[in-house]
Amino acid sequence: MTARSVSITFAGSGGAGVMTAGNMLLDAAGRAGWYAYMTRSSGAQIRGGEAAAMMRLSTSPVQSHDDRFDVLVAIDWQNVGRFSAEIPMTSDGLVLGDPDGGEFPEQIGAKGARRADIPFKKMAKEIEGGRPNMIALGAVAGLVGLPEDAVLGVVRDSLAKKGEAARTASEASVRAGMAFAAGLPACPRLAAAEGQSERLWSITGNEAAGLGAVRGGIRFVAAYPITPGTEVLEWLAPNLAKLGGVLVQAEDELASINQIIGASYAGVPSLTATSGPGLALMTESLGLAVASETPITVVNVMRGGPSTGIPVKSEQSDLNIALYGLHGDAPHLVVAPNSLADCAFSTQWAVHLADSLQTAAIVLSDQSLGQSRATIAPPADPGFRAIRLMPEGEAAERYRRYTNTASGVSPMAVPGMKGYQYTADGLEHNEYGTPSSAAADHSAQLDKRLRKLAVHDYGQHWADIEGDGDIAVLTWGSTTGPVREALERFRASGGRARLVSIRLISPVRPEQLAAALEGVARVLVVEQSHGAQFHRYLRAHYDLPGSVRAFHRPGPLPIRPNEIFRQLADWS
Amino acid sequence: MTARSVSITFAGSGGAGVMTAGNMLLDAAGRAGWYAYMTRSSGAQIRGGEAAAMMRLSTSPVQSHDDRFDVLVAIDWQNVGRFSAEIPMTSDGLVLGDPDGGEFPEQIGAKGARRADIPFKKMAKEIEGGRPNMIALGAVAGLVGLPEDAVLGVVRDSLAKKGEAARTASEASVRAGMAFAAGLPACPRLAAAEGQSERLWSITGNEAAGLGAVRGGIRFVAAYPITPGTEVLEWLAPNLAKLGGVLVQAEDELASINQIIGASYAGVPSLTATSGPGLALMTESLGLAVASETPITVVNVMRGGPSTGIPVKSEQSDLNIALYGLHGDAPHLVVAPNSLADCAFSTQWAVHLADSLQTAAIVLSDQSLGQSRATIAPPADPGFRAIRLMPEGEAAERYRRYTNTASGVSPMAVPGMKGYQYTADGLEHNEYGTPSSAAADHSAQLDKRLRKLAVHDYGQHWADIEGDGDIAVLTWGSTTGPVREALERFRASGGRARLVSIRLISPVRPEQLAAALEGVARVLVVEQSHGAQFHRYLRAHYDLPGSVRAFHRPGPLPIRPNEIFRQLADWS
Amino acid sequence: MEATSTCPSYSARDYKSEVKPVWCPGCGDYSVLGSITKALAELSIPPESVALVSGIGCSSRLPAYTNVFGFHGVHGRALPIATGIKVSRPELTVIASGGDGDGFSIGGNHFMHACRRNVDMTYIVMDNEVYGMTKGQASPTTAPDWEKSKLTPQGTGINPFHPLVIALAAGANFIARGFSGDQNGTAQLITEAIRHPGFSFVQLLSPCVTFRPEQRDWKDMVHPAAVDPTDDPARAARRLMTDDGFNVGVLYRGSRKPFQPERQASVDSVADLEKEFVL
Amino acid sequence: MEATSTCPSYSARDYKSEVKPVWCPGCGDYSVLGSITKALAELSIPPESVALVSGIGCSSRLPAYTNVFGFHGVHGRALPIATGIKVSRPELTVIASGGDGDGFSIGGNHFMHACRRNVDMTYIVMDNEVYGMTKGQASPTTAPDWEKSKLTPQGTGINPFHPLVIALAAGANFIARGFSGDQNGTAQLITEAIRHPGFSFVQLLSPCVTFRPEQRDWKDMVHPAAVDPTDDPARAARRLMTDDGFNVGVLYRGSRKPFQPERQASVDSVADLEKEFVL
Ligand SMILES: Cc1ncc(C[n+]2csc(CCOP(=O)(O)OP(=O)(O)O)c2C)c(N)n1
Ligand SMILES: Cc1ncc(C[n+]2csc(CCOP(=O)(O)OP(=O)(O)O)c2C)c(N)n1
Ligand code: SF4
Ligand code: SF4
Ligand SMILES: [Mg+2]
Ligand SMILES: [Mg+2]
Repeated sequence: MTARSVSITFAGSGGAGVMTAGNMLLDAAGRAGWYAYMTRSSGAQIRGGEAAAMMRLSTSPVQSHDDRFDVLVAIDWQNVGRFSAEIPMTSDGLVLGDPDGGEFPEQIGAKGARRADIPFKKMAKEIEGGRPNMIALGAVAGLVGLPEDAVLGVVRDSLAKKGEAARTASEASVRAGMAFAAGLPACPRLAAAEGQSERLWSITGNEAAGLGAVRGGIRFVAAYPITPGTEVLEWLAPNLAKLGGVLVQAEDELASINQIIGASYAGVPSLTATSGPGLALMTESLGLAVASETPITVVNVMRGGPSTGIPVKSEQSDLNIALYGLHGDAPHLVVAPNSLADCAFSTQWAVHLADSLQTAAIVLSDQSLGQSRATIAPPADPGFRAIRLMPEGEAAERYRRYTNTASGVSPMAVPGMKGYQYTADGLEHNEYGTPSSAAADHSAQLDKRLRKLAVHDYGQHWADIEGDGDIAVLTWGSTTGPVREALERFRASGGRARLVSIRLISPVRPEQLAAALEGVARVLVVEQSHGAQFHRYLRAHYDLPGSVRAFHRPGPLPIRPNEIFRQLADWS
Repeated sequence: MTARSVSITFAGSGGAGVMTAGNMLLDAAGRAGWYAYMTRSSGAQIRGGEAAAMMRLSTSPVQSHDDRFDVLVAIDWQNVGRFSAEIPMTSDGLVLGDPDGGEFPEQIGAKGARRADIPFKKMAKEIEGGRPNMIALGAVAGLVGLPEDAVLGVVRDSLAKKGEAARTASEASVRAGMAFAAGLPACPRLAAAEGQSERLWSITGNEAAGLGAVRGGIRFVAAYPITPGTEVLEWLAPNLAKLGGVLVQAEDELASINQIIGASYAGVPSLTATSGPGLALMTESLGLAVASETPITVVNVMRGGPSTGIPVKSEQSDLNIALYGLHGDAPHLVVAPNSLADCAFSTQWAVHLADSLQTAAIVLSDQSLGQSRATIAPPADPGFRAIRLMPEGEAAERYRRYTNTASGVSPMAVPGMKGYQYTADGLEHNEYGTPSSAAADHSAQLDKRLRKLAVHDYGQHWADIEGDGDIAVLTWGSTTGPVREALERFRASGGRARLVSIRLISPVRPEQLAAALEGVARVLVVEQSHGAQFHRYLRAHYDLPGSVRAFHRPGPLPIRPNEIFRQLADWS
Repeated sequence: MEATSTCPSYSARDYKSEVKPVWCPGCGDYSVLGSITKALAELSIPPESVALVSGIGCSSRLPAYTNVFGFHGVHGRALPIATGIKVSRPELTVIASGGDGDGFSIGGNHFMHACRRNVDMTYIVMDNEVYGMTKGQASPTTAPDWEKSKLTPQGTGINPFHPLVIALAAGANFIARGFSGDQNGTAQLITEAIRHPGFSFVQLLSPCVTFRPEQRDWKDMVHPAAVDPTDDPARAARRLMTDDGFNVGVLYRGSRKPFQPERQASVDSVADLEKEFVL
Repeated sequence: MEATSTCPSYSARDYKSEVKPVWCPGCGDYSVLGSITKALAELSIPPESVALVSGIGCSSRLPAYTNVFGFHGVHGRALPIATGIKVSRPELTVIASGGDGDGFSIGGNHFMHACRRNVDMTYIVMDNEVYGMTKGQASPTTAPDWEKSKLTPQGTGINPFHPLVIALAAGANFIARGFSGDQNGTAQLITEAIRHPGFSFVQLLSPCVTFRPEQRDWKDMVHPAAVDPTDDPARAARRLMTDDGFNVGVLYRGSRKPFQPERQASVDSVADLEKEFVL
């Protein structure tokens, strides 16, 4: 039984080394030329509680989970039951555990999957310094058919600094696990890796966002930590320094957003990253960036809401605040990566757009993109840079910072440019920037700020469009992965359908979407929010053709391909 | 020439006493049984610059401006030109000014109105302690036919404390103005006042909101000043004290919103008032009120946006942030007063709903409602009170603060209730309030928080519906006044049309609106925002029948009845 | 300060809930929970008369572990919530608690203004010189050369925040420092803080064993304050500005009148207020 | 601190714009504008090398009246904007300015943390003990018994905020007080503040003639500081905590190193960074 994709969960109590095993499996798969994807889950405890590494290995690129897991391997059973809802399995599945690993959780038993024992503890005792998690790694590698070389290579590299003894013990543990696997009930083995010319990358979505930021030219970052946005900042801290840039830890989000407004005003492309509660604190100053036309980028990594909500889980429920959370009429950019790897592209593009259009850009990532890790083909630099239109030559007359150009974009001077001094203002102003409450100035500046976003040529990047047929699935962000997979199955089952995943959420692109949906009779809208925020947004701004259905539900559980497939299959 | 409504502007430089004249005219009209409405405008200077009092006197209730002014009286011409755009006039209009009052502004001349001189300075010199603004008051009173008694009565009462001499001088000035008016070109005189049994009130929208708050039971207010919301707070400060309540001035809006959350948690109905920038700072904690189910009311008096925008002018552009500005799925109440007097009703109702439904309510008023003054028939107390569902009897088992009732409303204990201790939480939680990231708890609590708003019976108050016919004008808030007036004219010209002014903006009432629009073939949506926020909101949540047109434009100029009338008349 | 004479007596356990803390084994906050419940028992305040408010952070999880009325608000805003409670219900005993990040970074403004406003409540900060909850970033009290945070791998390079000095400069009415490892001593400080009228601030050194394991050594570094608490702010300032940060005990006792808006004895009806509008 | 030797020389007028101030006649802020432009002329800093940032309030309107690069931000956030500018463009001369409400009420947290962070910039607060722009409410520096605000008709009942004491406690590197009525003296203070490395704080008593007409009397109340500025924080604390609020001059000069993240001399390419991802 070979498969093109196999899904495995490692689980166990705090200290069992679940994440290490998962990370090594991912790296080993990547080195063997397979694609791998991993999310993590942990208990309520701050640190050191039970944990689960949910993995998917595949012969083709993969950045989201399957419907169910083929293998669950528990290093012990301590509290592993709490992950049950996150580990769907069928009777085909295989549950592996240590008979000495504590009481077997009912909820896991209820799945009706096949069971087999691995005596991790006992086996580990038999090896000097033997480690149960490495035995588990070996067992899984053996089950799915990962080459021993790849696994041992990763083990050796990871433990390089831990010394000879640790390395030998781990190697022996992995080998023991692999040997043991031979006697285990069969589970799907991965088909041979498709030849990869390049070496794959192992990266998280948050790291990818950081990479996109520096590729785009970000050289100043202000930071206030918040789960799950922190790692964007943590990746940037040392890397910005290497590029001659700077990261400042701020006292709060009010400070961080205003620091980046200041740095950008001074001419340095600037960014911060946050999550819902932090974004909420930033909206007043996002409006300042819009009104003063100061480019900034805010990466918002969404988590479960409202309020403090569910910080460690994913949801697409900050769409409303990202689109509409600013007071007054404050048009700005909202860009949403629709895969882990796309966090790099979308962030870079947003940085480029923010500077090109002199406004605020919000990048709407989410926990499931940001905190997941995958092996991916190295993403080429698409070349987008933060480049501003600046005034040229000597200032002849008094500088009109907010001159009402046809494009809506006005040349922006930065401190140091002699003769171009002006005062940026969040008060409504005339072309010079002088405060004005005149109706003519207000409407001219409102028009200009709207126009510059509307008339810009965003090329093909506003959405990812795939397939054809008179059914379309409209989605955005992280649900794109499962939608894509559902559509593959739908097509395999004889259906025809399109995928439209909108990357440029704001400004809206009604003509482009109409073209993308031409000939469509049914539209299925898919999103992960309780309030159907995306669907409401579509209704507000677009005319969707034919009959429209909305499939939406909140987190914390990811939306699975079969949920979407069923929507399509049942729609008759 | 008698009219049912006459519009007058007093204008002049700082210190000319323009506002005093306007206020006295308003009071005098009210005492004479007429209705009066007044807005004010001033120059860019912080204090003491040029000012204009825009008045409308009418035989029937009036709380918005007409298309044009019948009379402009300038005590001097210093900078009065800057108000030109705010004082539409036709050739029928009458411009009165002092030939010694400085250069006559071109923009005013361009209106082509009739002109006449009043030598204010000279006349004032002839009276011992004579005052130009009182002469202007007298002249206008004479022109429009206000009884001398009423004017002199107001003068006497207002100057009671200023001593005999001041009073006599002012009286003489008023009389001189009235005498002079006899020789002025005719202008529309007000028809006789319709018999008023009750004495009218003179009140601003912000005062009315304050009154609604205390009527509803508000006894704790936290305050951070901001134009144009400050006067709600300033009215409440001494009045709350008289009722045994408390107002605390907070260090910022983050503090004010959290102070009211605390006081409300402690059992005292609580409120704050702000404007756009302050509301933006409050959205994170509004989400806390929603998630922790702590009732609070925030009165947001809208001004021109985005960012600091145009603080002293009106706009309906905070609709988006009020509706969608909270991160996560955070259903809450948004209630919009649609007239100056309705600020009392709507605020009181919002306070009642917030406590009844244990959530956050935003009252969306605006500068044109809040800072205007009108004489109105005393509004009866509609009886809405902040009353909470509380647990009864002794706590038998562990208290479930967030118990999942059918109505979605759970009995809420307050500190002091023995056995009912619980911890309110903004983290997602189970019925006890204990943090939980389980999918079942998340979805149960999200459902409950949505359901309690959805199933509540809001009676007829969700909208004001008037008239019939197959045309409907859909609007909200302060634009309701001019829409109503446009519809009267439309009907007078033989048209038939309905007015639907939505007071309950959130939650949405799709069935009720569908019923209100039954048989409608054309819908005109009217609002004062650049981004057509109300129209987008309607599209998102309602199915509007027939063909739909949106008439929207930003502030600072108020939308006039004729703009709307033209939309209706031109729609063929 | 509640009347203690007529109250039934309570044990520390009466103030604890059934909810299991999410804290790491060995976290200093367990002991702080113990100290707070002991102090409340010592004062015999009925659990239903206590409101305990926090922000967000490991330490801010504390209220749910008690059996009093709790409020776990948003990050940095515990003090305004506590202020709203106390001003509107002066008869309650109000305590705010949380971490150094919550209180001194995002919540710094409320901290200053709460000291200044001097509402009669107690503010307990579990200071571990780190953001525990978000996995180990520098907080305002972190030493400038601590290089273990990924966000500031070279250290912050910034002078640490001196909470006690700021509290004094801003006008707090009672200032104490304690160490979580000394549960009884800390309970005593909290008891005194609650008893003292006005805004009482208690800084508790409470180790984060996960991200700052070296803080286990604090137990050997703390020492009782050498002198008695002063009520002279200027003298207290000099002392606090030069202390080593491990001086434990009550360090300042002021005598400012607490802020509590007076309520009128005779209360008007709303109808009375309406008279002002009548023309 | 900009190099002054090679620069052309400027007059105060070169730093003024054509925009007419919205201030009331007699407002103290006119004179502050004069002092700032004089200080810049004295230092001969090219106008295009200066960034002047403010929040919202009457006083915060100041940048537009100058001819330097200005930023009129939102209420309370001048300091973070100034921080972003200075840290990313260290060669600029950065000044933040605004009112007592902007800086000490809504902006209080940034004030403390800016003192602590000690970025090389100057913060000028025009203190009139009132919110001028919103028509006369009490600010943090307002006396507790000022009853002229409609919002607090009984007075605030709260101890006023002591900006200089807080600045010192938080770690400002230079602290001075001036009076707007003395334009030249104030210009001198601002000059010194700009020259001094690190975070310099200058409190300027600047009367609001409209809402606090009694502040016209300040001219008779101010007096030069009796002693020379100290560099000992503890001594400075004692002095500032006991001063009468009208002591004018440089009151504290610290010698802490300004915060300026070091930039690596040899800069990597983005492609270099990507290596860490390669399996
Ligand atoms: C507005 C907002 N910003 C950021 C966060 C993320 N956050 C949660 S706790 C915390 C810091 C907690 O540090 P501290 O108060 O010292 O508590 P500890 O965990 O150390 O006890 C942060 C930054 C948040 N929840 N909300
Ligand atoms: C977020 C926000 N809250 C409130 C306001 C309203 N506001 C504008 S200026 C101001 C106070 C100004 O006082 P201060 O800083 O002392 O300046 P002054 O006018 O006295 O010079 C306030 C409260 C605002 N613009 N933004
Ligand atoms: S991370 Fe640190 S502060 Fe948080 S629970 Fe663990 S030990 Fe305590
Ligand atoms: S209100 Fe006061 S602070 Fe504002 S401009 Fe007038 S005098 Fe100056
Ligand atoms: Mg901490
Ligand atoms: Mg002020």
